[in-house]
Amino acid sequence: MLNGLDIEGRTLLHRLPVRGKLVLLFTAAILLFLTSDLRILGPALAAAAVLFLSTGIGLREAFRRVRFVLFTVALVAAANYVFVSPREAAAVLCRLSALVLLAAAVTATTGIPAFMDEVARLLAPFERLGLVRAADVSLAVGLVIRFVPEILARYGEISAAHKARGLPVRPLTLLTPLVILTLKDADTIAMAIDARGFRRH
Amino acid sequence: MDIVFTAATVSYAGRVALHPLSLTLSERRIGVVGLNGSGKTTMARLINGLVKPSGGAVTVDGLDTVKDEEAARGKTGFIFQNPQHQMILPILAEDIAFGLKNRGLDKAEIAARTAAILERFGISHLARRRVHELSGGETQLGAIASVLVTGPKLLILDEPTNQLDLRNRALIARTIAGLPEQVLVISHDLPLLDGFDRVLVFHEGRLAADAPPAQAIRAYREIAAC
Amino acid sequence: MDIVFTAATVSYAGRVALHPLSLTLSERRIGVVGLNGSGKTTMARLINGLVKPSGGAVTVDGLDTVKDEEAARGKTGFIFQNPQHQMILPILAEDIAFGLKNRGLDKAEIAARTAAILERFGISHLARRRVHELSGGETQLGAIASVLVTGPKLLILDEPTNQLDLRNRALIARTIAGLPEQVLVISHDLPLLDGFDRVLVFHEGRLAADAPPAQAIRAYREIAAC
Amino acid sequence: MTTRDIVLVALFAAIMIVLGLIPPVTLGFIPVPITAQSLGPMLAGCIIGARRGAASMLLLLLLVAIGLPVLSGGRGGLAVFAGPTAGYLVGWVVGAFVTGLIAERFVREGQKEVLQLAAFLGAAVIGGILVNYLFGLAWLAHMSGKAFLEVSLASAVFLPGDLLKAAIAALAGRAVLAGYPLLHQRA
Ligand SMILES: Nc1ncnc2c1ncn2[C@@H]1O[C@H](COP(=O)(O)OP(=O)(O)OP(=O)(O)O)[C@@H](O)[C@H]1O
Ligand SMILES: Nc1ncnc2c1ncn2[C@@H]1O[C@H](COP(=O)(O)OP(=O)(O)OP(=O)(O)O)[C@@H](O)[C@H]1O
Ligand SMILES: O=C(O)CCCC[C@@H]1SC[C@@H]2NC(=O)N[C@@H]21
Ligand SMILES: [Mg+2]
Ligand SMILES: [Mg+2]
Repeated sequence: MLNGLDIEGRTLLHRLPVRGKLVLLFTAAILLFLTSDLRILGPALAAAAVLFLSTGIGLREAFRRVRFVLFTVALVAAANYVFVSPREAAAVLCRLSALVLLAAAVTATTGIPAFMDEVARLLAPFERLGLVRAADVSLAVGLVIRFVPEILARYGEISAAHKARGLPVRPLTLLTPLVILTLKDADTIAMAIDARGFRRH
Repeated sequence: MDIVFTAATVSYAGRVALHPLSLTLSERRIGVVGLNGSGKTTMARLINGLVKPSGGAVTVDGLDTVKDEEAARGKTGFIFQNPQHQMILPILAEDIAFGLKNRGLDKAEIAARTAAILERFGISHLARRRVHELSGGETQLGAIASVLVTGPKLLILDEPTNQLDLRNRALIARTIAGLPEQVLVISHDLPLLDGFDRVLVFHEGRLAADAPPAQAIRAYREIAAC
Repeated sequence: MDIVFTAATVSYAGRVALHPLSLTLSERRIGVVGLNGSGKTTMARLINGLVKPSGGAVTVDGLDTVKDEEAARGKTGFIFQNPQHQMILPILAEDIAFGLKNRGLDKAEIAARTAAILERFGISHLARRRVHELSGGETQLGAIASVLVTGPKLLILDEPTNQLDLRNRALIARTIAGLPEQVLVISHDLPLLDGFDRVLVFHEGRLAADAPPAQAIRAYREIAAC
Repeated sequence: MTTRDIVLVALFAAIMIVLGLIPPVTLGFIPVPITAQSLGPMLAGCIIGARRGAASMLLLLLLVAIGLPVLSGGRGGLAVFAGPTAGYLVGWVVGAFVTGLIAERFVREGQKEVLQLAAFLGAAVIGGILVNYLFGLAWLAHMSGKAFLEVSLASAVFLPGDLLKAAIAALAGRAVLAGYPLLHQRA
């Protein structure tokens, strides 16, 4: 989802400024929660899917990127099916899937730098009030996007290490080395940011 | 102990990393060399089942690494390219003991074995040190101890002297030479393989040479020069 | 460019990592060798202000690394022991461009400089590749490009050939030889320092030798053998 | 904040996102899911302390607000802040802060291991559960028009899971303190 991997292209979404895309995503996320009407949510989902595929990403890659979140969404919908009603379950499924696909479409057509620039611009008014340093927050946003896939890869490596040592793979014993190793990396990354002069003081 | 590859092959996401490999390894000291990305780590991970063959099979002491995964894995110990990744608990002695916990041993026995292995590698003074603050050479020794404590018959080391200075390289070389266990070493540090029984050279996912050290390293140098 | 250490010393949590060091470096090709933990990385990090001296001072081209931190740092580029950690953005060209962003250049200028540096290292074809999928040698070249694009006068490389095979080692050695910039290389890979102007040997936080390569490496071997 | 603080803040926001990939459990009688993400504020407080911990939660909320589906079950967008779980989201920020405050004050390096564990557990329970629930339940009662007591009773279902998470956070906090201490280097 947040793998921050935009794909090359000149499609409509690619050409739309980042702000436009964020406003789109932002309004969609509000509107989708205002209704439970399947006659609106159904088409909304279809539209989101079309938009995502229109980025030229290709079916296989498109599915690969969202399958995990969609799986979670399906579980949430299933719970609604059991506890609330089939109607509500369908509404939840459409609403959340549409949101996921829209967000995926935005990430697929927006490079991290563009994203960071927009966050910095978005926060500029708050900076003027002395509340935040926009450049720092935008750097942090870029770093979050960088860290997510790295944590997942690290997780894979550490569970391999457990197996190699004949140990059962348990979340708790995985968590500690995962945190310590990523913290160590974080230190080097922080140093690299300074060494490369990415922050102006 | 015999390690047998029977037309074993590995693909990652459709790209072949290891072409069908058939090979029997039974020597006591086996080296593996080759360019970056030539498939060395992939081949070694097949042996302890961390990577599953996309085709063919690998057996260790007669045990299939897929069907008898756990039993086969118990025969081998693996030291990662970055051994810090395999230290699971923060204090060295805790980490070594952790490997023994699931084996139904009592506390006294675990403590005794931990102390013995630290003694064997001459690192008893590091027992209470933080794993992530050990120097490069100390980390390697600690990782080897934490793996050998469970009694594997074969030890696989993936580039064990990468970050090490001349003195630590000599230390690891001596340590390896002194191990009674069977050893397989992947390395870009060619002097480490002096005196080995057999050296495999990989190139683009294929076994390109298989000979005694001097001859194999010559073949590797030729590949690198192209 | 002159790098001047004046009784510069570094302690971490009370333990001395670098004893008072006084030294002027002005050669074009400077090597640094020594045992693990002897203070090489610490000394190099002093030069670009990543580590602050606990006592004494370090100046780069006349600029103090503490008082004129930013200006002094702008004179040097640093390639880390594991260069993957210094690639901040996921696409190589984006990462390179990111370094230019804070310098008030306009978009066209940034794009032009990025293209030029990729061209200079013959890696234009890697521009849109994911940083974390590059091979070891490609990652090193990309990191060097991303640092040199901002125009430092001195490039510091901390063990640049650690994980590399023979072919990539030769590539990095050729690349370094061809750089017009002043270069300081820390390395356990001794052949890399052939032809350097001056090699420093560190031992237990002190400068133990300071000589041309052959002589310095002999001194290092003696230290390692004790 | 130093560069290192910024990186740590980003790292824990990323950890929250990864925790969000674990499927939540939705319940019939309360519109709030059981989610692995409630572990995040406790972990952040125990490992990087009050200020940085709270900042990492704020950063996550910024990503939510932009519309990215970073909450469990792939949710995101401003609408969430008007939904039944909004109180908990604020609770995460304050909860991480309180957890961090208590941990910073009462955990010492060189203390006995059990004492450290107890202090971390206390911090996680007070910050990550008590404070978090206070915000979450107040908002939920306000939203649903039910009495505070009623929603409190219903939300007792979260307690076993959250106690387990507090224990995990305490163990991880003590392990990181032993292996790579950061807590007392203040932001
Ligand atoms: N998990 C993975 N997913 C996808 N591709 C992979 C994965 N692991 C390895 N590869 C690819 O498989 C090929 C062989 O990799 P391998 O790690 O076995 O090489 P190696 O010989 O150990 O190289 P090095 O000397 O750099 O360690 C490479 O092209 C590598 O990029
Ligand atoms: N951040 C730190 N905190 C505490 N001690 C440190 C820190 N960085 C380095 N040291 C210690 O300072 C000493 C010198 O370390 P340094 O990294 O400079 O050695 P090095 O010569 O680069 O070694 P290597 O060849 O292993 O890279 C070592 O004893 C090391 O443990
Ligand atoms: O995803 C959201 O919108 C917020 C969910 C909040 C869930 C709360 S946090 C405390 C309690 N423990 C849980 O497992 N769930 C609730
Ligand atoms: Mg390898
Ligand atoms: Mg070093």
